[in-house]
Order: sequence, then structure tokens, then C-alpha cells
Amino acid sequence: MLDNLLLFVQFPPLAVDVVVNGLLIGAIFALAAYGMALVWGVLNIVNVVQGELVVLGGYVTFLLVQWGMPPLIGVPVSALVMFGVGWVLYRAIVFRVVDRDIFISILATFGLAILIQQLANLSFGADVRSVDAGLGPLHFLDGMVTVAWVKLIAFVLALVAGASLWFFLRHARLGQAIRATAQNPRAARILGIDTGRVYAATYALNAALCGAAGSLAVMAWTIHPYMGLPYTVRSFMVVVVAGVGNVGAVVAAGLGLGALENVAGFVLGTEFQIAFVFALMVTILVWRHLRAARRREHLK
Amino acid sequence: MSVMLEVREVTKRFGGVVANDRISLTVTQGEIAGLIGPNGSGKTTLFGCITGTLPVDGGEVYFEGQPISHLRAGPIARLGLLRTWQQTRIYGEMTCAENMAISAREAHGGLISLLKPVPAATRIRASDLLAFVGLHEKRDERGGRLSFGQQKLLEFAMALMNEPKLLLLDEPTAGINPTLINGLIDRLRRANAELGVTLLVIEHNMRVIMNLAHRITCLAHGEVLAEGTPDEIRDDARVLDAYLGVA
Amino acid sequence: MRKGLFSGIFLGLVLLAGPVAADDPGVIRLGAAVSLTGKYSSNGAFTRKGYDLAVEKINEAGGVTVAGKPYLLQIIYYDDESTPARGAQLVERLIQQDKVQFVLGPYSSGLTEAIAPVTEKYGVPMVEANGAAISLFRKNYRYLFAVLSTTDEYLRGAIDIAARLSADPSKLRVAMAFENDPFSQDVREGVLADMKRHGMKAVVDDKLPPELNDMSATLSKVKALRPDLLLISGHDKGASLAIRQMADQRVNVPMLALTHCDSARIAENFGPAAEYALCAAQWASTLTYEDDLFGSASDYARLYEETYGEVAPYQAAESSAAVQVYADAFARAKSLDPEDVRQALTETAMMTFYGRIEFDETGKNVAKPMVLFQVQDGNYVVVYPEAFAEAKIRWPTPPWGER
Amino acid sequence: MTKLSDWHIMGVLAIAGLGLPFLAPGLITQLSFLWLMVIFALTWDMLGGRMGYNSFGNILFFGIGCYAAAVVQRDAGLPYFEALALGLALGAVLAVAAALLFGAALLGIRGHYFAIGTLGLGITAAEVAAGWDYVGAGSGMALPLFPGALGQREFFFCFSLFAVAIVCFLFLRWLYGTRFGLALNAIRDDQDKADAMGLRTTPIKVFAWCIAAFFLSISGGLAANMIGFIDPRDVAFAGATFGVWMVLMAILGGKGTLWGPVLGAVVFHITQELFWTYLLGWQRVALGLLIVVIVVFFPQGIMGWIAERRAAREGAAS
Repeated sequence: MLDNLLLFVQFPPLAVDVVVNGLLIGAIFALAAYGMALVWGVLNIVNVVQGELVVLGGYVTFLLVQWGMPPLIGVPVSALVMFGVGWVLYRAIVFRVVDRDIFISILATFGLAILIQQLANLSFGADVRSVDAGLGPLHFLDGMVTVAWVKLIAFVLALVAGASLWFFLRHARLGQAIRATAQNPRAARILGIDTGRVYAATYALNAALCGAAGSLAVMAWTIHPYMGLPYTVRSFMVVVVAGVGNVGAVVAAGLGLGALENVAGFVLGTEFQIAFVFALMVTILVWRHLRAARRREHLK
Repeated sequence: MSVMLEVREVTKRFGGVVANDRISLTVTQGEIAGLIGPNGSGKTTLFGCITGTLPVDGGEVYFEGQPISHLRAGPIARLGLLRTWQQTRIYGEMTCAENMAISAREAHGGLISLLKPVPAATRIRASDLLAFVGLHEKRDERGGRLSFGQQKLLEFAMALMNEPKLLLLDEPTAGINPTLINGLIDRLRRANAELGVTLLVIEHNMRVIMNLAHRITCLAHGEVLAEGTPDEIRDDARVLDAYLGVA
Repeated sequence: MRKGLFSGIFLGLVLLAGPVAADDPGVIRLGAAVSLTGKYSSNGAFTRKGYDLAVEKINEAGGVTVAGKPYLLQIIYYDDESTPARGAQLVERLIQQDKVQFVLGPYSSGLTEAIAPVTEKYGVPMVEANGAAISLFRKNYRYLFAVLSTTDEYLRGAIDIAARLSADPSKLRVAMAFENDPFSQDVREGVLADMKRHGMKAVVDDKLPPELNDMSATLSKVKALRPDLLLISGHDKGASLAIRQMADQRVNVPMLALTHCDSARIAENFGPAAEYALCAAQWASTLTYEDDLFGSASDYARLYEETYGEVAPYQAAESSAAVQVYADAFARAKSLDPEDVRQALTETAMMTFYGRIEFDETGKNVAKPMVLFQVQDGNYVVVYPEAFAEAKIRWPTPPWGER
Repeated sequence: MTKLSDWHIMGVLAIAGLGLPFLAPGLITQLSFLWLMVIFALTWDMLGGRMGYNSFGNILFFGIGCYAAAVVQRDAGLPYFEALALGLALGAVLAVAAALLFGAALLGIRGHYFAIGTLGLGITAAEVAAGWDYVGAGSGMALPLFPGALGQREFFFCFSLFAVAIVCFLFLRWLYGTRFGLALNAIRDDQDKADAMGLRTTPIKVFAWCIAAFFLSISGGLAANMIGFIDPRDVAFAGATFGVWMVLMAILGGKGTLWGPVLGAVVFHITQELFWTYLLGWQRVALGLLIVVIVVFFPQGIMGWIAERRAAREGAAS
């Protein structure tokens, strides 16, 4: 561990490299986390199938490239396709767990996650897939810091998506309907908002965000049917830290998590990287609880 | 008679809104005190501050001379200061008898005492108290299936089961069938007289509170507006203003 | 109502007793729990295809003759879902309920670790083709036979080549990133022993968690420390991630050696980024081994490709060989008693398309070397050991700027 | 359900539990796993069903039991059974200590944050075990071979787990009859009310978790020996399988009822085994569907459904 810290001193640009790469991973987490925050906030559902939606998005892009399309087209197409998938999922199953105990939604979407994993395995095979965006990397600081173009695009896209989501929720009609429904579904219904439609749209929007994230993930990293869970749990974590209502906080938490995780992996050794992330999450929860308890409140 | 509860300059803010602004009041042992005021005047908030469910931003609450505003709900309840809720809180999935059994005072004890079965004496007491509030036939019914008024009565019985020294009641007659209200007033009085429970009652129904309370405090806009006997309050122009002015 | 419930449960119990094991005359039933789902499912599928191909071929050729009577082979499969607890439970079930007396191995060392105690306990032989961890062969299992080379040999070739190519092997600096699972950690142990032999020094020694989907922290270290040799093992995912991210982060190392790069299809999936990578493999279709059943290694590869429409990975080849070992042992044992078959297995000395197979007293195959491929112009070319080499190794790997 | 029929069912089950291993020796391993599942469901239900705390982290205690037994058996240098007994005892102590520590910290958190916090706890434990060389890190640990004759091993573990399940059941049955049981229900129904009525909710909750931890760690030590090999993520701290099944079984049978978890475990286990036998390669699809169907269409569970039916019938009759 000390050796690893010493490395930072010996090669200062390395610290930059580790942090930058972490931020770039964090951007993908943030993208998936927007969706989770949205669904959590509006439908009051903890969407455990999040990671699987990301993976499916990746497969869409993978298939497109197989058919000879340029990889970057995959981002919007994946988002679009996943929007449809999300809509269908909502109409078929998810709507049944809205308005129910949030714990029921956790379990139900967990079941969906297993189902999708398995169907992905049966239809795409368990091979590890990746798509070469063909863009190459960027170099800084004498090659010590390298940033793949595609990760940079992912980063920018994640920020753009966050900004447009914010703008959409604030100014678009559907966005306003979503916010109204989130605050008070009954009142929204009385005001003539078709909340069922709003829920479906929200869930589909979430799936679209995941689709974009997956498309970027398959270009920057790899995907296979069983790798949704890391995305799910990190989205969880981001939302737990940032809360459901604040897009900016989600971006910050996502990026922060990515950077922190990468630094932890570097310093503690990669075998403790995931342990660190989860220990951190538990610590944050406990700390927030203790702070609330001191004030005669409790964490809700 | 000794002072049981003293609220001294208690202040509570929600964001920028001051819900309780330096409120002071006292409750003497053995009396029935009333707390009135228009909607939003801070009565329920004050209950929260006293019984430990809301943090207090300023001032102090003394119960039998002991400062309690830093304590949470559990320890305060174990001192003998209890409250009921306006919207009633009972254990919905448990039967009335179970609701009563777990409300007994001995449930305050440590783990070892909890590992004993419910003693026969407690069962009898629970049964008596259920009969006292008129729910004896419902004793095996789940709490959540009772009507709102019945739940209120159950909550009251549960509170008595706990043998509190001071009981804070938040609108005990709200939602109760008007024909039953006189019976309820009678029970509150008997609880006070026979069981020796000091009461502090929030009430909207003027007829009830004027009938019941020995002394009344009136809040408006988070401040104490007036204090006195029912007659004094009835004649106080400011109180009348506060009610009519708001309406 | 309760009656209905209980009769439902009873019916379930009856069904549980399973596809009833009627003992057809003339059929030898082998049992296998393989990973059809879960993290090992791609390699589990290769394992199953390898088994199936050999069974089909052997049955086509008239089956196995045991003491004058011909028998056909049949395999009963269960899906262990890539989890050891399941694997052990299913093998117990194969033995107890399906009355299987001969077990074929699962995929991965971890599952073999879990299953070996079970077969050992029941005295049922297990011929396995995909559990290479050397620790398996230190436990004195009597009924465990492995047709493959063990983990300590996987990257030995790469280390030996690196030592040979350098003026002073003790100056070599090695970076290692191994997945935190039984197989890869065992590979690591073998690597450490070999490094010690040459006096090499480890500068990076990371364990990659199986859920990891990014290894940039490790690669950053590698970039800073500029080792002479980078060794990576983490099943298919580890190989794919390494190739992908080394290209993205422009990590330059003179030599990179991996495991599982052919089953991860790195040359096909990553094109130029995979060039120069050295891959440890149990088998290659270009090897010159031959047997009567499949013909040469390349014949096997062709047959496999015709049957399944994909290139034959070594995981399938070794699995086929495991079935051949059983067939050979049945014939020589002249009996289907597990004890006799075990005895025959210990005396195995046969040539297959997959290589020579002879077991030492611990049950591992000591007659076949590992090979090393190098990805050269998009093909997997054997470069080590010299006896089988198709081409010379390309070394050192030029920096990314010049590739 | 009257007292009498309760004891009747227990009698039948006890006879079945003792007799089945002899009648159907081929099913003995499945039976052992069934008792394990019963323990899982019962202990989970104490928190999730009785107390209203939906924990995804109970697997922590199972894993601690697995590892404690494995380490003691490896290092103590004692004969098999002595080492096993010592390992189980140590596991129980460690698990209860962990429940005290984490319970005090986590059990104040409510609702889904508690579920997520415990999930994090379970995953952290798995990852720490997977990185810690002393317990074999990612390679897991192999348990020593059972010394007895062939076939004895299965009987030993089957009956041991059966005994633990029975003790667990009877203990919980007794516990739910005390004031403590009522206190658990009170916390589930309205914790703020329970607090305000003077119940010492935190010690009650922590104690409940300790009980769950005790039984889970004992079953963990036994199960580790029965399976013979522990992997940090897939056996000991198997949150995605055992950890979730606990919840499902309790829900399937009926949360917060005495027999629900037992029934749920039996039905779930048998269903699961049938999937494995008859749906090769598709069993996870079936499992995923089963989960969705259970929680979406059947959240009241079998016992809840029976109660509803009975209420409806009585309603029709009166």
C-alpha cells in the first residue's frame, strides 16, 4: 500500500492519470445513475434491473457494428431502442409494482434482472464483447496520461445528457408532468395528467439513458451478459449519496465515485476496490443516520 | 400542587417558518390542561418538541424538574410522559389485545424482562381498560381493521396501559361520532380522577375543552396568546379574534 | 386446502427423485455438471461441446467394447450455474440419484475444487479437462485425473522466453495482474516460482476482482513502472479487458502474456490491438498430434468447426480428450466397476489428437507440454515450445506509436 | 391454527425429517439443503416479517460461520469433530459480535436504506474475504474430509442441519409467544409509536439480529463442511443466491407467520430443484420469472393466501 502511495510521489502525472481515468468511468456511472434517480424519485421504485439495461444497450451497439454501422451511431440508436424496451418492460411488468412497498420493487426488478441476464446469455452467448470505436487515444504529459477519445466522448455525453435532462424536466411539457407526478401523483391525476403515461415515459427515459451508457461502455470497456450488477450497485450508490432530486449532485457523485474508486484500487490494491466502495456506502449511510438521530430525526 | 411540566421559551423553526416562538407554559400535577388555537398555530409542533419527536431550536422543557429537550422519544416516555397522535398511531397488524399487552409499562424493561410471557395481571388490566373504552368485544380484531374512532379509543387505552404520569392528547374527539363524545369526555375525566393521570389536551371542539379543562392555553401564530380558566378564555377578545380573524 | 398443499409437496418430492435411472443395457452413463449459465458459461459451453463431440464420434464408431460387449456412451448434464456449492450438490446428485459411476469434470478450477471431494468420497472416478489449479493435485485425491497441464505451466513458457531473450534474467521486472479466483491465483503461484528460479522481480502484483469492469488503475501502474514483462490471467473477461484497455491507455510493454486469449477471441475481436500478445494454451490445431478417432489435431479442429460453426478452442479439445481417456480406460479395464476403471485410468498411456496422456500419481497429465501462441497478423501462431513452433516469436513489442 | 394441529404438523415433519434420509437416501443432500433453506427463511423472517426490517445482509453471518469453521479446522490441529465444534462456537461468537456491532450502527436506518445498507455490508464482507490471504483470498478454502465411513457424512450433516432447523423453529416459536415477539411486531407496525411508548427499540432490534446471526453462523459452519469448499462470493457470502433466496422463501410462504417461512422454503427448494432437473440451461429464466411472479402477484404468500381464502369462506358462511 505504501509502495503504491510512493508511486504517486515518484510519478506525479500518474496521480492525474488515475484520477482522470476514474472520472471517465464515473461519467458512465453518472449516466446510469440519472436514470435510477429519476425512476426512484418519480415511480418510487429501486430499479435493480438498471445494470442489465446498460448491458442490453451495449448489445444493441454491438449488433449495429456487426451489421456494418459506425459505432458512434450506436449511442443514439441504443438509446432509442432501449427507450422502446423500457416502455414495454414498464407496460408488461414494472407498472404492477408502482405504489407498492419499495422492497417489493427491489425484489421484482431483481427477478427481471436474472431473467434478462439469462435471455441475453441465450441470445448473444456468454462471450465477452467489445466494439472498437476506432478513434484512438489522446496523450498528455509525455504519454503518462492517456485518455481514449471514446471515454472523453462518454464523459462529455454524460454531462450533456445531464444538462438536457435538467432542461427537459424544467421546461418540457412532459418533463413538467414528470416533476408534478413525482411531487404528488394524486394531485397530478386530478389536474388531468395521465400518470400511467408519465410513469411509462419516465421508465422508458431511464432505459434510454442506460442504453446510451451501455453503448459507451461497450466501446470503452467490454460487456457480457452477467456484468450488469456493477452498474446497478454503483448507480445505487450514487443515488444514495446524491439523493433523487438533484441532477447536479448525481453528476458530482458519479464522477467522485469513479475517481475515488480508481484511486482506492490503485492504493489498496484492486482486490479491495469493490470492498472499499461498499464499505464507503455503508459508512455514508450510518453517518447520515447518526447525524439525523442526533437531531431527533431519522433517515427516511 | 407541584408543577409537572414546564415549557420555557421553546422555539422551533421549519426552515424560515417559526412554528413555536418562545412558548412557555406549565402543567400542574393532577390537572387537565387544555391547549387551543387556530389551525397552524403550532400546537402539534409543541407536542413534538415536548415528547422528543422534533428537535428544539431554543428554550428548554422540564418534566418533573428534569430538562428533557435533549432526550429522544423513548427515554421521555419511560419517564412517564406520553402522547397520542391526531391521526392516531396504533399497531395495525396486531390485535387489540396485543396492542394493549405491548403497551404495558413493564415492556419498558430490559431484554430479559421482555423474554417472559405476558403476565396474567397485565392481561386482566388490558381487558379492563379495553372494556373501559368500550372495545372489549373487539379485543381479537386487528387494530388496522377498526374504524378511525375506535382506533382513537384504542390508542387512548394503550396510553393508559402505559401508566403515564402525564398524557398529551392530540385532538381526542376528532373523528369520533358526536353521540359518543360525551362518553369520551367522561372517560378522560375518570382517567384523570381515578387513575391519577395528568392531561394536556389539544382540542378544536370548544364545547369539549371548555367542559373538560381546568386551565387553557391559547396559541396563535406560534405564540402564546392567552392563558387562564375556561371562563377567562371564553371572554378573552383576543382569542375570539384569533379564531374569527383567521376564519 | 392444507391436504392439497401437502399432496403438492409430495408430488414435488416424487418428481425430485428425478428422471428415473433405468439401467439400459449397453449404455455407459457419464455425468457432468458444467456451467451453462453464470460467469463461466461461455467456457462451460465449450466444455460441453467437447464432451458431446467425442461421445458422438465414439458412438458412431460403434461405442466402447468392454469385456466383449459393446456399449454406447451417454452423458447426463446439469447446469452448475458457475457456483461451487451448486456443482458439488449436483455431482452428489448425479452419483446418488442418477447412479452415475463416472464423472466428467466441470469448467474451472474452483468448481473442480468443490467437486473433487465429492467424487473422492464416493470412490467415483472423475476425469476432468478444465481444472488446472495445481492445488488440486496436492491433496492426494485418488479418483481425480486431469488431461491438461497444470496452472504452474501456463505462463512458464513466457517467462522462459523472456529469460532467454534478455542478457540478464535477474534484471527483468515483471508486472502481474491476476483475477482473484482459484485458477488465476494458482497461475500466479506458478509464475512466482518460475520468477524465483530466474531471479526476476515483481514490480506490480495486483489481484483483479471478478466483477471488475475496468483495470485502468493497474495499467496506470504498469505504465509508470515500465516492466519488461506483463502477465495477465482472468479468464475471457480479463483477456478482453486487458487488450482493450492497453490499447486505449497506450500501455507499452516489450512482452505481454495472457491466458484464455483464444477462447476470448482477442485476435478476432480486437484486430491490431491484439497483435504481439502471447497466449498460454493447452492445445493448438496446428500441433502434430494424431489419434485413430479424430485423426490429427487439425482434423479435430475442422470437425468441430463444421459441427458448431466456430473455431475450436482448446477448452473443447481437452474436453473431448477426457472422454477419449474414459473410453480407453473402459476398454482396458474390461469391467465397469469404478475401482477397476480407476486402476485402468492410472495406467493410461495413450496418444490423442490433443497430445499424449499419462497420469502421474497425483492424477495430472505429465506427458503433454503447454504451448504458447502469439497473435501474428491476426492469427494464433504457435511460437513455443520450439518443437512445435510454426514461427519465430516477434519481440520486443514495438511501442504503440510505431505499431 | 390451533395449538393441537401445530404440534401435529411438527410431529409429522419430525418423522419425515428423521425418516426420509433412510427411505430415500438418494435425496439426502437435497434434504440437507432443504433444512438449510428452512433456517435461512426462518431467521430472515424474524427481521423481515416480524420486525419489518428487510435485510439483504443476513448472509454475512452465514459467511462468518463458514469461514470461522474452516479456519479453526485448518489451524487448530484438533481431530475433526472437536475442531468442528470449536469452529461452530467461534463462528457463533464472531457472528453475534458482528450483529451487535453492525446492528447498533445499521438498525437505526429505516426502510430501503436499511435494505441497501445491509446489501452493502454483505458485498463488502465477500470482497474483504476475497482479498484476504489468511482465509485463502479469492481461491476460497477447502474443508477437511469427513473421517467417518462412506455415507455417514451425509447423515451427519443432514441430521445436524435438521437439528439446527428444529431448534431454531422451536426457539422462534417460543420467542414469538413472549413480549419480545410482540415488541418485534410493534416495531414493524409503527416504530415511532413503539419508541414513543417507551419500548427500547434499539436493543430489541439488535438482539433479534443477534439471534439470526447465531443460527445462521451455526448453519454456515455445517454447510461449509457439507459443501466441502467455500468460495467467498459464491458460497460463503453468496448474496445473489442464498441472500436473496432467504427473502423470497419467506415472502413466498407468508411473511410474519410461524409456518410461512418453513412452507416457503419447502416449496421454493422443491421448485428450484425441479427447474434444475427439467429445465437445463433455462432454469435461471424460470427462476427469474418465478421471482417476478411471487413478488408481483403473490406478495401475501401462501399462508396469507390461505388466511384470505378462509376469511372469505367464513365471510360467505356468516
